[in-house]
Amino acid sequence: MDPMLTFLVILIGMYGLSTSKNIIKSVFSVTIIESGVILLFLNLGNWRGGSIPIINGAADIIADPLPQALMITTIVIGSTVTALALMLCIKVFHHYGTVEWREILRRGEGK
Amino acid sequence: MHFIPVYLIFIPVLTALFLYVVKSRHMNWLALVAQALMTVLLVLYYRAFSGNYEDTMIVLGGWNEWIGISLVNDEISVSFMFLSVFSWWMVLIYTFEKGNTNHNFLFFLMFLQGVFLGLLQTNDLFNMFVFMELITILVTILIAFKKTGDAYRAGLFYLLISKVAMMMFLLSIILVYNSFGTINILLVRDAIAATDSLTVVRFSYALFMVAVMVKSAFVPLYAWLPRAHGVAQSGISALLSGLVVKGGLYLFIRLNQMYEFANLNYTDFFYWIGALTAVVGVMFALSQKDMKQILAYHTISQIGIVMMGLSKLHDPDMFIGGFLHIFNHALFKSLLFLGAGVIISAYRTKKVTDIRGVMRTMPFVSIFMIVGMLSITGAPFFNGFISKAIIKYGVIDSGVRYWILFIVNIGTATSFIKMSQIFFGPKTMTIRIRKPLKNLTLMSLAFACVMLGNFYIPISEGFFGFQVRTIDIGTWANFFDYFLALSIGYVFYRFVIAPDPKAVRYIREHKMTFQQANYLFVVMIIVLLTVFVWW
Amino acid sequence: MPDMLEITAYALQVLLIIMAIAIVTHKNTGTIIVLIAVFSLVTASLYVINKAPDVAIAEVAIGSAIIPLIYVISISRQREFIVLDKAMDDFIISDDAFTGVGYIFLKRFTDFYHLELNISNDVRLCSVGRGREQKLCEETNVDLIVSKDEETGKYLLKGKESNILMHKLKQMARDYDAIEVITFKDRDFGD
Amino acid sequence: MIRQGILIVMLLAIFAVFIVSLSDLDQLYQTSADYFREYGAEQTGSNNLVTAILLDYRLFDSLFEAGILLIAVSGIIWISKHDIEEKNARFMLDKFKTPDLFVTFSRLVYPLMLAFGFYIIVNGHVSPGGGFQGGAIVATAILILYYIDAEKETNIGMIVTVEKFLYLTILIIASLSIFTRGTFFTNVFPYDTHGGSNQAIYLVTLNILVGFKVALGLWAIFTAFLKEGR
Repeated sequence: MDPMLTFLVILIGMYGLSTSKNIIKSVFSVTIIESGVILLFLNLGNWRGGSIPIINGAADIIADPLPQALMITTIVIGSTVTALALMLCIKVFHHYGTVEWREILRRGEGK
Repeated sequence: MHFIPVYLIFIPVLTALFLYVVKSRHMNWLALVAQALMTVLLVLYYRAFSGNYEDTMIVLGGWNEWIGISLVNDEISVSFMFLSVFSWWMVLIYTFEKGNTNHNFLFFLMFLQGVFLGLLQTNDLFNMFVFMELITILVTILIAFKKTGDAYRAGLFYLLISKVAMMMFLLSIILVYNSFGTINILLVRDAIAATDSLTVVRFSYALFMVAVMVKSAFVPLYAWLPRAHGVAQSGISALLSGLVVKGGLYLFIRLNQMYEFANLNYTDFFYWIGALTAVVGVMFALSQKDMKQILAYHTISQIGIVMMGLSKLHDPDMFIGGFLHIFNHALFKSLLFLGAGVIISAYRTKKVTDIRGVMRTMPFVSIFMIVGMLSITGAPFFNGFISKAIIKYGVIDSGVRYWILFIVNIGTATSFIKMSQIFFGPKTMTIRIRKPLKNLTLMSLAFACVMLGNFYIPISEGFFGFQVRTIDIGTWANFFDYFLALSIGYVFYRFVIAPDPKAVRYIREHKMTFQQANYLFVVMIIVLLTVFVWW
Repeated sequence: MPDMLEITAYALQVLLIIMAIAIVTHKNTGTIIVLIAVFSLVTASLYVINKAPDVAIAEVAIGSAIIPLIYVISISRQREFIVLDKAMDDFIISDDAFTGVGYIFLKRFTDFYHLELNISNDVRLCSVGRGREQKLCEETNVDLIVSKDEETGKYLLKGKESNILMHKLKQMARDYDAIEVITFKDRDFGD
Repeated sequence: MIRQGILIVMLLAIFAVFIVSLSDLDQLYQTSADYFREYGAEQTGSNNLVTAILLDYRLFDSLFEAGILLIAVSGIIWISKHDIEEKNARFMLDKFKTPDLFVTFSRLVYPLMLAFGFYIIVNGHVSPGGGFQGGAIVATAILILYYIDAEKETNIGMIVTVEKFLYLTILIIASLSIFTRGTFFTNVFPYDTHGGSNQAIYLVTLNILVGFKVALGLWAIFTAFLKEGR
């Protein structure tokens, strides 16, 4: 398991954010960053190897359960943020007729 | 008694849920009752408060503190709690008559209060992250509450950029956790002291700081703030500008306490970031014509001033100056936003150039607004003066730093001279608008501004135990400085801003797009890494 | 056989990176949704390899079922142009089919922008009074309201000023005498 | 193009710093896995340590995690609804028809998914799973119902109100421990070293409540999306 490869996923997401021209793609990029962060935490939690964090009889080395619990929280948070962003996105489209950031942010300003 | 912090978090949350479930407009006074109860509890807590970490620490669930979540309070968080309860009082009273058919509004508002109080007290990094995300979502909803295109746009911008910032925050939590095996802030602080300042510690610090910089809108990551605060309802704008943005600054204080022993030389860097923020904020504010946009950009510039003070974490005078400015700014910015809300809803326009004759139409509102303007421009005997003066005395020896503060002062004066044009002119409105609750809010805020401007020493020392530098308020030099700033500001306004030259128009029409904001985000990470890792 | 697992893990991580690049650079949003669902499945299998079955279950349930559905709905809503037909005559529907002048005009318009034309003549929506038309436009997703001006006999197409499509529609409607495009100004006040 | 090039260079610089800090991390590396392995099952009565953390050690976080869902649901519904009295406007061109094969398949899968979801919720303390994950699976099962019958009417207000009540119940159950253990947000039943079957009752109850709450929340979210603009 290589944390470096996982970190690359985060960086790709950041690249996507800085280049994406429309809202939907920004939301996709945020999702990618989030998956990358989650995977990184789990990677590091299992860095020294181990078994699934469920105690069955003999206790041996286990993967760290704390990151796993935190990451479940993060997944739930991430999905709600995505849902909210997409709902706002629908509304923005019907107000401005486009999902391109540039057009949206320019409309109704600087007249 | 021991569990008052927990009650303070859950009373607003439960009230919010109750109001949502009941859905009756007759139950809205319950929010005020809950607020009163919280005030009482907070005062009780304050009386028993000793300022000692051991006494205030609550480990929820009674677990080992390496594992469990703990709540902890110090002077800073308790004074922040007083400020937030006060701010919520103001906003609740201000919006009370308007929002009373709408249980949704109170639901989000009260929930936000509980979450904000949680953020102030938590001693756990991940818990902090959860609260920050909750605040992000709640603030997005409150921004979009008006359901106009502008509001959706601003909400979406804020939501996405905050989400990215919080992801960096989480990344940093990962590094901290895997380095020290805990995410309890106080324990991490001790653990950092025991290690050398390794790259991983510095890297995590840089990532934390970039998240904080987005959340508290430092230049160049401020792009979300003017949009969000400019389009929200005035009550919400007041709350966001006055208090919720300070959540980021609070994180700054807390995280810097955590990295206190990491041998990071951040003082100068954040001082200059603060100075840049102050200057750029004022520059944009000068070019705006929309009343709420002006106020929103001034929030940025005032945050810069706060930052100039807070960055000197080891210099008690400067730090207290910055900290006091958080309070002062919360008071006068809420006052200005709420007053602007009254004026805007009466005149049905936000353009400063279109509003005239407010003094004759709404004399009370105008007086309170003028108090707010005197405070923000730093007139002696008003609260803005005190904190600005403390910061000014801290940097009086070094020329450039002092002059930057003076330039910001002139800019602020110019911008509010421009805004004060709304008071002059003939009476244009004939309808009398009776809003006793709104006037009451404005009056209490104005009163607080004046009180804090004159009796800041008894309030901050006797009440919160901060040692504040004594300032001679009524000296001629202060008046001279103030009037000098005002007159330069007037000249500047008359001959540069009022004719609306091309440069001013260009600045006004310059709006940062989302890609640019993210690009600057990456640039900022690199800058922070350069400063804190490679140096 | 620990090596086998390790090789799989590396392969999946490389796959993940390739998919992330594809998602970021791909133009077609429809393809991206499929990619993001698969991306989520790949991350879920990596979670299992990292000894985190709990997280994997959460990711599979949320990330590859509910979130893609929300994306699909959101994107399909962004491809439509909603028209409310209040005219109630042969402008849009003539002889119970979509052959009216207005329909052909609107169809040409939406085809040009690759949108889907969605026409409603819902009774409850159409009963909304003239004064509340702007509110209707702002609060619901209705992009365009078609109505007939009784005096001049012109067909009025009303939409939001802020909507970029309305500007295009205005340009296109210049050639038609019977059609007039009206835009609602943004209401610009604070509270 | 130049901007993108600089961007890539900057991202690679961040990557370089990360690699350096990873080697530091290798020296420092600490986790709390040992603590949980040693005491986790014994203290909380849950063999699944992730559930132990979610429902006991860090219950406070989980409460606000559920709270985020609650807020987001209310927010999405608030944004999506409007004052104009109209429920399901029929669109002339809105023909949505699921293929028959898919409907049959969905009918088969739906009860299985639902049962699987419940299994995961109830057994959260002994095997992988728990309230949040199981709730999401139940929500997915309900989602399949929409494929079977696209015209399904749902009372979204009802769902949201029930969700709020469930959240209130979760809050109350979570804070009951003040009476038995003298502290907030932990297991109601006092700490017992042998067996721990009492503690399991609490875990299962809380898992079920959280599961239903999450399922209702996600259900409300996608119903809001399906109804959006209709």
